[in-house]
Amino acid sequence: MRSIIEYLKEIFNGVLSLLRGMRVTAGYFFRPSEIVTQKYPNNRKDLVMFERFKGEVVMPHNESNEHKCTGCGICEINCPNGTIEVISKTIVTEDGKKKRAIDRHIYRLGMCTFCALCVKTCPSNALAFSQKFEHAVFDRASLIKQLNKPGSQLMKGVE
Amino acid sequence: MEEKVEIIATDEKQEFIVNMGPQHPSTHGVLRLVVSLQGETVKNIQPHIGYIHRGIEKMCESITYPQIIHLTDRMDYLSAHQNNESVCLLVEKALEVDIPDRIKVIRTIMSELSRLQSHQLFWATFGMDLGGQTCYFYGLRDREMILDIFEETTGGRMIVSYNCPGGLMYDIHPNFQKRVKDFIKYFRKKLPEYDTILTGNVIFRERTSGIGPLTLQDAISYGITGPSARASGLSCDVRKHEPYSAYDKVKFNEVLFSEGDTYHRYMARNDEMRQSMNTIEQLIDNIPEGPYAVKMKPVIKLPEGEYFQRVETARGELGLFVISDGNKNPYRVKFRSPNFVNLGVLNHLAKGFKIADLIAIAGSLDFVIPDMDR
Amino acid sequence: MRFDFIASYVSAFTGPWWKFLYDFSLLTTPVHEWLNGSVSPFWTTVIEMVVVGVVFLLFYAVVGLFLVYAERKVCAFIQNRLGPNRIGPYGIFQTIADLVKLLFKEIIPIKNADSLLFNIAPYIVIIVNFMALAAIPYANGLHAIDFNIGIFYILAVSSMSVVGVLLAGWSSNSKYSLIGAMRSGAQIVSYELSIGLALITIVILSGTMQLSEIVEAQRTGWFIFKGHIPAIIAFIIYVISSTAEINRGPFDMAEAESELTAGYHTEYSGIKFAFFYLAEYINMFIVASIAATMFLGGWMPFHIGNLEGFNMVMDFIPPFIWYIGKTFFIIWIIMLFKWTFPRLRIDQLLTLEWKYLLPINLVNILVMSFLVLKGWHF
Amino acid sequence: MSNEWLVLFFILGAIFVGLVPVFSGIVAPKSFNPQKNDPYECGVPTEGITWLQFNVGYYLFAILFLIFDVETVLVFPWAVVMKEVGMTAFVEIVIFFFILGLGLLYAWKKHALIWE
Amino acid sequence: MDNKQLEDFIKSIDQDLEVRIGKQFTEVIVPPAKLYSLARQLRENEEAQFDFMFNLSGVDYGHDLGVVYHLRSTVHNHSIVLKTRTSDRENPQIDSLAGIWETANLHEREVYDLLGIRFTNHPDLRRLFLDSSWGFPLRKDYVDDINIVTK
Repeated sequence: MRSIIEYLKEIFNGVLSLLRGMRVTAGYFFRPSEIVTQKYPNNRKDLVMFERFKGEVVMPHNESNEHKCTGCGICEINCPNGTIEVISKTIVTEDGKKKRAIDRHIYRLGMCTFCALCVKTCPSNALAFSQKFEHAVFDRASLIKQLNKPGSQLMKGVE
Repeated sequence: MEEKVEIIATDEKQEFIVNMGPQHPSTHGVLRLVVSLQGETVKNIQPHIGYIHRGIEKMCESITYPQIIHLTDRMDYLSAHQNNESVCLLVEKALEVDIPDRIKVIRTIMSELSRLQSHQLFWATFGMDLGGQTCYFYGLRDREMILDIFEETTGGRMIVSYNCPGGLMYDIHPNFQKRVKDFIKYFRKKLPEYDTILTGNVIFRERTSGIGPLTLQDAISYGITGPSARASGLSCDVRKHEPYSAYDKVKFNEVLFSEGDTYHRYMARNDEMRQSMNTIEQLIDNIPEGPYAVKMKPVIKLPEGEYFQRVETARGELGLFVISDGNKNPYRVKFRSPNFVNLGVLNHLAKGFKIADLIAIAGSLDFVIPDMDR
Repeated sequence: MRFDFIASYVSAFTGPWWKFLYDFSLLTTPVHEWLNGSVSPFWTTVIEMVVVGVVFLLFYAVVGLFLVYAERKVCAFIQNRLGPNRIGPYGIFQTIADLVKLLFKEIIPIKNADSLLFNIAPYIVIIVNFMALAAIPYANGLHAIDFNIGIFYILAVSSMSVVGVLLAGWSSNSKYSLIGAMRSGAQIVSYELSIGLALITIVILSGTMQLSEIVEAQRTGWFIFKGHIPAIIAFIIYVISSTAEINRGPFDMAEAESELTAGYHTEYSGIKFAFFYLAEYINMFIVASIAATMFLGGWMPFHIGNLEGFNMVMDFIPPFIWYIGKTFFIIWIIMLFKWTFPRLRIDQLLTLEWKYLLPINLVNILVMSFLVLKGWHF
Repeated sequence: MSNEWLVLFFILGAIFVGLVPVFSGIVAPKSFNPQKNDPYECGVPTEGITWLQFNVGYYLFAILFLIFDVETVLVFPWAVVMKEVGMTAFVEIVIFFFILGLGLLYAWKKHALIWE
Repeated sequence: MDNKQLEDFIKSIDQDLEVRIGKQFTEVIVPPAKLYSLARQLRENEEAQFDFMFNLSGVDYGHDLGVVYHLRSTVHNHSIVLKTRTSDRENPQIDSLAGIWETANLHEREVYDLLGIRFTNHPDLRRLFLDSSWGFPLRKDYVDDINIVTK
């Protein structure tokens, strides 16, 4: 007799636990307001990434096409996997001194692991992360980018 | 003409061998299990790993200590923060750097958040392994909030790279405390739902209790750590035994069970989520003021010698063993990754159970394959 | 002759034009008589067959596609997602797009597979489906075949689908499929019993196996209310075991995607895979309509005792809507099962059947027959 | 409508599933690749032979199913006439179910209901 | 036992063993021939009870190949490090400890795979990550012109 009561109790508790679970899921079914999906490509316009989001490394330029990169190559040394290549040249400044300056700052997005060591160690804060996150391209070659814009110059006052 | 092959065997010695993985929905990555079956019963399991072996240990030998951090992110991607912490703690210990309290507290909060999101993902995938697909979405929905917290402060969602030798990469974001508190409030409401859907469910109970029991002796012998071992009663929480960061300042319980079956491995993680929330709540309101990083030398060189640092990741004890020859690159780095060690016990646990149980057992050990392969 | 037809036509439509919605024989009988009068009986049958055939094919396709869409939407809402929302408003054309895509997919033959059985398996599954659909009363007078052993026939036919599943799994030459087939064999065979016994409980109450009569007998009240406790128990058992019978979660042992990737239809590609997929949903529709017919009064509206006004309003809703509404309610419940519960293990599945459902069912039948004898039902 | 209509539904199903793959075969692309026709086994070649004898613990369930399915078939006609025959029918079915229940209990106690 | 007591304890087992107290652990340098018996005693001795092997790493010391064992006792909560090394680079052989600690099984396979140290009496010594076409990449003299690019 006792075993029969146990048996019925087991069934009752089992069904009860199942019904509790169903109440949760059915509850969500009737509360579409809790849907969390983003309609991604449609909300592209008002999709704002966090300001610290590590999208890709960029070199900010100001309006007069000036950047802060002195071409010291610290970012290249700090990069763990050879993402960055700094090609520098020697220029002659106005007061006649020879000075090292950047020719091309090559950044290979396909190799970048977003460890932020380059941005962090840059002595003149020349590098930054952009919020761009759609990196897919059809051609791998276009993942190799030159960060300094053509014709750009070192900002005044940055050593 | 295709050659005729014998396709129906009557030989009884033939084994029914099924490859589970590398492309299988429940191996959580590219783990390959060669399972020999007797009917539905598992006779033997041969794990094959190495599909994503990247040679992280070899790579570490040619890069500097701050650069190692970005590799540790990619081992156990669910405990990225704790992995980073292990390197930082080791370097700081070796150089005898004094770390301000602010850094310690932030590190503790971040690693508890990290553990929380890892356990959420465990809950989600474990439910899915057992066939309850909705769990997956609920788990990920709540995990998303932690990832947002990470992203706001560190700029990365999973690959956080937030630690660096001597402190942190950046200071916490101004919204950090508010967001964490909001999340705790939200998750305290959602966690009972987890229990209703899965823990209390009679089918779930039947599927997991008594399945794949791991005794204390076996857990010790196989070197199991983390929640999987604590479910068997092995007290192995590094946070208690060798407190690092701010763990000596917070109160939390080490979740211990004695049964060691799949259900208790699940429960250990489930309870740890509550413990993590308690820990975070204790710290979040009293983050001390101070710098977020200590000024380190530009080139970090460890004194010659051998160093060992343990941290408690979400899956168990991560040991970092470094031999330094005084250069800026380590001479030898060995990661004692919890998943790699936990894999060894799979055959022992699942033998004699059914295929469906194998999935449950493998799920309850909570494998992250890149951590195995390194 | 022509005049006779017109007379009967006129008499049929003396009421409002939508009157046939409430009694489909008002539409079918005149058409039948007109055909009989204008052409020979042979051609009458041929024409009617073609018409019914086309209607059923359309119905089959529409129900199948709609259920796939509904499942995706329902599970999406349960899981806090949006579900398909790109093709058409609210994504309603998503399944049609999927069907077209599957149609244009290559059918891959499997090395060393038993090609005859491999190809024949989807046929069996689909044909069985069609034959079961034939005997369901959709509305007042909308009934392709009205057997006097209707419920028995549906049981017999629908249990044949296990043959298709077994063949599919066995012939694929894949280990996952084989395990899936073995599981589904044991599973469907077992749950056949519970379905039968649960339906017997209702047959005792109704005293007939003819589906139209069973529906008619529920004019005064649905059987789930008439037979109160034993009928409710039988209903629960029926829903559980029919979920198992159609291989749906939490009883989807044969597919078990986390264990067997896709179970018995792992190796099927393109449109053949679509057949299995479609058959699964039509099966769901069939078991739900049987549940609606046997327990929830088929197309009968919901009446409460002597509340004339309420009953009038209920009567105003066409029977077909009632039938579809009830069926979809059951389908919704079955979907909720799948998206809430974890999967059982094969031995637990059999334990559930043999140690729980079967004994309860046997006792339930006795209780029901006792109630009927004593007249303790409503 | 008469029962011969079943033939229609049989033919209908056959035509439906017969024609659609033919259509699909015409419009679908074809390409050859030696790995493509392999049975799926998670991306590695199948080890050993698929069709070999293995124990699925079917037998007892098949026997039990046979017993109970025959019983279902027997009970269906009984259920139809149960109301008219009355008490006699009830007593008979009680006896019948009692014997059947004993059989189930026997199988239960003998652990025949456990899938190996 | 603290580090000093451990040193005395090891000395009591075998006088010839070289014991060093390092920054964190007591380190014992064992010749491969004595490794198995020492490990067995450490595991079974009531006072020591090193039942938990939490790390095993193979090291290439340049001329020697070595293995470092990190042991802990879950009972007494003390740790010890065993180190062994062999100068045979062609066919290095070290006793397997998989019979004492099950966890050594996978660890030793890993060391075999990456450093090529053969563990005698190992139950299942196969390559773990890589296939047989690879050399032993964690050795310092491993050359791979294609996959390893040095700056």
